[in-house]
Amino acid sequence: MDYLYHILIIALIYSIFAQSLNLELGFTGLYNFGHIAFFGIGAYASALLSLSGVPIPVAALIAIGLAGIAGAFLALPTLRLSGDYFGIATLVFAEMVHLLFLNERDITRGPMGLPNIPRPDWIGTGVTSLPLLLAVVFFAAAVTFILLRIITNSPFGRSLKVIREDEFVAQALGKNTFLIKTKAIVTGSAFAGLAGVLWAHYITYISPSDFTLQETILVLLCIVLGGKGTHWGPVIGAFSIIFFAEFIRFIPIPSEYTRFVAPLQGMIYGFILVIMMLKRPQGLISESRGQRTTNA
Amino acid sequence: MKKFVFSTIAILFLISAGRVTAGDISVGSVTPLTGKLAVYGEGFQQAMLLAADEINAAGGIKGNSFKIVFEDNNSTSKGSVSAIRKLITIDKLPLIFGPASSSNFLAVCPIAEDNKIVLLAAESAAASISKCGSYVFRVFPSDLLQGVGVAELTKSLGYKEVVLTYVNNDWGVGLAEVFKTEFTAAGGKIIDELPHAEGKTDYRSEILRMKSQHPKAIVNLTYIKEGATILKQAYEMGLKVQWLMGSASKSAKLIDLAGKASEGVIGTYPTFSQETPQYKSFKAAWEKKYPGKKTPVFGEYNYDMVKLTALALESASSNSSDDIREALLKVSKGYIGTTGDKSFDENGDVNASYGQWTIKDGKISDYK
Amino acid sequence: MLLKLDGITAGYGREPVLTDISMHVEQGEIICIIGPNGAGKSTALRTIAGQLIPTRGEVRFKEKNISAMSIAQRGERGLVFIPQGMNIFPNLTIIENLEVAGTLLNDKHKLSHAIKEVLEKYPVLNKKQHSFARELSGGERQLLALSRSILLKPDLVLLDEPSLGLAPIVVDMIFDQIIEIGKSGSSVLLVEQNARKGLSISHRGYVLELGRNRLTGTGQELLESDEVRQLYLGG
Amino acid sequence: MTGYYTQLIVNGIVAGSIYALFAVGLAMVYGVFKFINFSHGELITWGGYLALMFSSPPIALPLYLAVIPALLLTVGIGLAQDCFVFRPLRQSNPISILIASIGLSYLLRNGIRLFWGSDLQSFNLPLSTGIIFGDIYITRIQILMVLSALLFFSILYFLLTRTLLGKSLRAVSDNIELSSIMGINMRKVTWTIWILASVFAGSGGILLALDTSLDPMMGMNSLIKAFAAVLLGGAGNIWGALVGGLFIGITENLSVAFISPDYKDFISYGLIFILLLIKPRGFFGIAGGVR
Repeated sequence: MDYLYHILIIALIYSIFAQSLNLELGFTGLYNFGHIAFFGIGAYASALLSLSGVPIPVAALIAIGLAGIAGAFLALPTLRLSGDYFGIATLVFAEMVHLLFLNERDITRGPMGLPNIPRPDWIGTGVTSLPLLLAVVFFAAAVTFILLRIITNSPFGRSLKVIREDEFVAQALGKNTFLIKTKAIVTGSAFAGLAGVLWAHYITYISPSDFTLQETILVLLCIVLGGKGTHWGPVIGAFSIIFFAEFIRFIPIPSEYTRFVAPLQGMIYGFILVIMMLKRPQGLISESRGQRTTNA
Repeated sequence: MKKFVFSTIAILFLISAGRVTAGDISVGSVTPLTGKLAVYGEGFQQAMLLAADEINAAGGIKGNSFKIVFEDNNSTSKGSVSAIRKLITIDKLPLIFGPASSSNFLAVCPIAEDNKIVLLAAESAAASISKCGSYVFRVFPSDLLQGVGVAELTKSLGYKEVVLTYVNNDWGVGLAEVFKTEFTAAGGKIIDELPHAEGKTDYRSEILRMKSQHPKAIVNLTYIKEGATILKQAYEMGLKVQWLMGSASKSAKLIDLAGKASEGVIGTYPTFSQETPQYKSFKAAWEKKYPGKKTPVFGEYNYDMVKLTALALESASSNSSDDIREALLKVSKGYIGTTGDKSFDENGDVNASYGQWTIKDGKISDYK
Repeated sequence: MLLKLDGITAGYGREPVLTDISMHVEQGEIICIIGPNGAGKSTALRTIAGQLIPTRGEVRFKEKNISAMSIAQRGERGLVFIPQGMNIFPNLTIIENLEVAGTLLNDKHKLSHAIKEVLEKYPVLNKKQHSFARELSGGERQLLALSRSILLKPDLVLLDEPSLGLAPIVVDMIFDQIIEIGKSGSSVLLVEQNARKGLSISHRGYVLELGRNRLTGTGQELLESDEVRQLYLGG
Repeated sequence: MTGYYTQLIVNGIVAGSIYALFAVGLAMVYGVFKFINFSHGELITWGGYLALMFSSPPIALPLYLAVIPALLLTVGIGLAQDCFVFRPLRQSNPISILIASIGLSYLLRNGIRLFWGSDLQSFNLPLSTGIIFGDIYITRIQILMVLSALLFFSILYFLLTRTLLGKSLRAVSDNIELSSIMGINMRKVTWTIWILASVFAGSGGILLALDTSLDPMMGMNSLIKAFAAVLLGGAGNIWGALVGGLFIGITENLSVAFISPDYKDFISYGLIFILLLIKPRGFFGIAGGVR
């Protein structure tokens, strides 16, 4: 049973991560290809703080805050850039953060990673902790879902969509688009930080290789597959992708062919991204349908 | 949405049922079959399968056939965690062979410890693994020993000042730390120290920086690919020094890749005599099962690990992990495998003696 | 009849910009379309040029329905469009601009002759032939754009706002050139904001309003018409 | 000690001339179609691996012959990218095109992994010490790299300034709408751009592979460098790409003398960041303004 708990926990963490990117990419139209950086900042900050004795809830809150601040740090200089330049800037930002994780060995222990990341006492570490952990992660995912839904349905959320459709119109309507976009990135980064915090304390071991471009592509896939700019899309996307990845484990593949599995899986992911853009850019559930669910 | 989740779960369990047949005694293995370590993973798997075949040919365990359930970990810590959770929950295995690469191994350690599952390592060298817990064992000596070995080799060759370079990952950094402490404590001096990134194709800048220090010897703690690339490019750039390397680059593949640039390299490795009957029989069995294939890196350790496990399973009073753990400690005492004495100490570590290797005329030989 | 528009309806989205427009151009005529902002003058020109496909009605050129033809096909048949504003390639030299502008000739030999002709006619361009077009003044750019009519010797030139953003004295020079083009045998259909100027060089004119034909007549008639005077010529 | 710096600069020139080759295609595609093609990097990788395939058994062509089918296939991949993905998406919103190019890049990269594995591969060229000038070492391959880059750039210069096709290409990158009014054959120009981009990327990939070795990530890593080169030199000029490439190559190689080699990539990443801040409108097409 705890294998199932494990998959559910991972899927929920990814759904938080995907939702946070969706706020930027789906709702605001910001092509953030470096979102993994904030996931990593959240994970590292919370892990390092709690390892040095800060109580875990405090460490987690600080980590989420730091991820948000890092978001602002990225947003302020780069938001003036047009779409694809912003994409490149964020991608490069994530690579730089990755290099820092890897090489600032005095702080992050570099490639050795951080083992023995603590968990709160009331959760504990044994097998019995899994249902509790699942409950915590589920709670976090639900809070994320509800908060993001409130945010995106608020006047602020509507401004985001106006910016996505036409930034000039938004400016003409007297909106401070720069401020609004900055807020979107800070919020998105903070939630990505939350996902990272959960990840660090669940896995209890993190290393720089957990935070690479590969993960960004995975989470991008979750959103695109599920339906960007919808509330359920990233959640459905995350569950589909994580369950698909675990499902592959159960296909009996002769050992001489196992080396083909990962590349094939990667090719399928890439292919899905391309096909979705060509045939169904709105994703499995389209935005208008997502809207209906919202009103129901 | 709900439907989707449930049907997926249902499929998962349907497929998983029946993988472990009754009458088998099974253990699990988290192995890098895909991802960046897949090059090594395949060899590990072959060595383990070789041992399993021999065990079954000799009548299995308590009359049951012995089986290893392999799970791929994608060479990542996330994959390792998923894989071990699956092996523990779905296959309900009391003993699992842990993943290669210390970082992946460290990610699964707490899970094994929490679930009281016996976890064995055949190639993870990080010193911190010793502190993993009472259910964790390894048949491979800790870095601590190897770092000391390289430092001793350097001193014995009379080099007082060296440039130190190492692959920038958990293994390389760990080893370099030990080397540094040992070497400087013995009065040696490290003129320059630079890590090199894993898996790059161009190390010229790094080499130039080493060259600018005009060292007589360079300690290069790295893998095969990285090692070969560095040796090759250093050769092209006319850097002539004594290269001192660790055990991870001791491979015929290094010579394949680097050619004559690898000539004269000296390194250490946890030694075991290739003259023992155990090693000879392993070698013969390997050549019979995989004709034409060279024995893989750490293959002997994987082989020993499985053999030792079988002994423990045979003598354990039940199939519970606690009993297996007890039995493992007991049978290891004085057990001599292909890689020598595998007696576990209180940390689950083994001792080792270090030998020295060199490359001469395109062949690996012992350095004397 | 060189060009005939018959009940054209066209637009960009669902709402048509032009509704039931009809007009025609005879051989050797200079025709000017005027009208207030948003009347659909440029849209009409784009529809004739082939950038827009009409939803209803026909564009006939030299007695043939060309509504479905591409811009290039129309160009080969002798219908050349000179758009407003960015109508040259700033990062190409003058010579290169002319070479590219002559693409439709499909003949190297003819092209080099035609280019020589242009350079003789416009000494300003000749002097700067190896400069980038971005270094030219506004009037010189417009001359360079107009030179397509000399290069290709088309039957009909469509000109969109040739006076846009130019100083009055330069505008006079450009309009002199348009008369020249008319004399050289090409008909001209131009859209012009500066209605007085446009009508003064035209044989006939059309007045559009809200995408419909409002008035038509000879240039002189329209210039003297009270309605036009009140509406567009400032009394 | 001066030898040390000179050697670093020489290495930088070699690396830079390859970055420049990659930059050209990236910038040309951007100049005309206005999107950053993430899968440009995969043309680099495929070029290298295909050359390896044709030069090793069972085909085992001599290397100089193997290059031909390898480049032809790379061009095929480039044209297929346009035909099946980018042309159908030309009217879509920019984010779709960008995501599609990321997907395409991932697809192609994993295709490499499927056929050749993730392991490092190399052309087993005979090993020799580089040619020595004073105390500077340079290998024959490295000389070939710089010469090829010069040759390719000269050909490109000739094409863009002396042929009608090249001038049309520059016209299209200047103003695509006006070009179609002028009757420029868009299909021909589109093909030319993809062929040029593929040949430049593929050849650069082969040279890079000859010099070092092949791994599936080589394209992605080079792509970021190429992007930095374009940003830096991109005054709409092919020489800009060359200068930009050289600058990036030299800077990151020289940086090793002062900072840890681990941060070598940090230099070009940081440079991209700073450049984007200085000129947030980025670069224009490569094809404009060559004289």
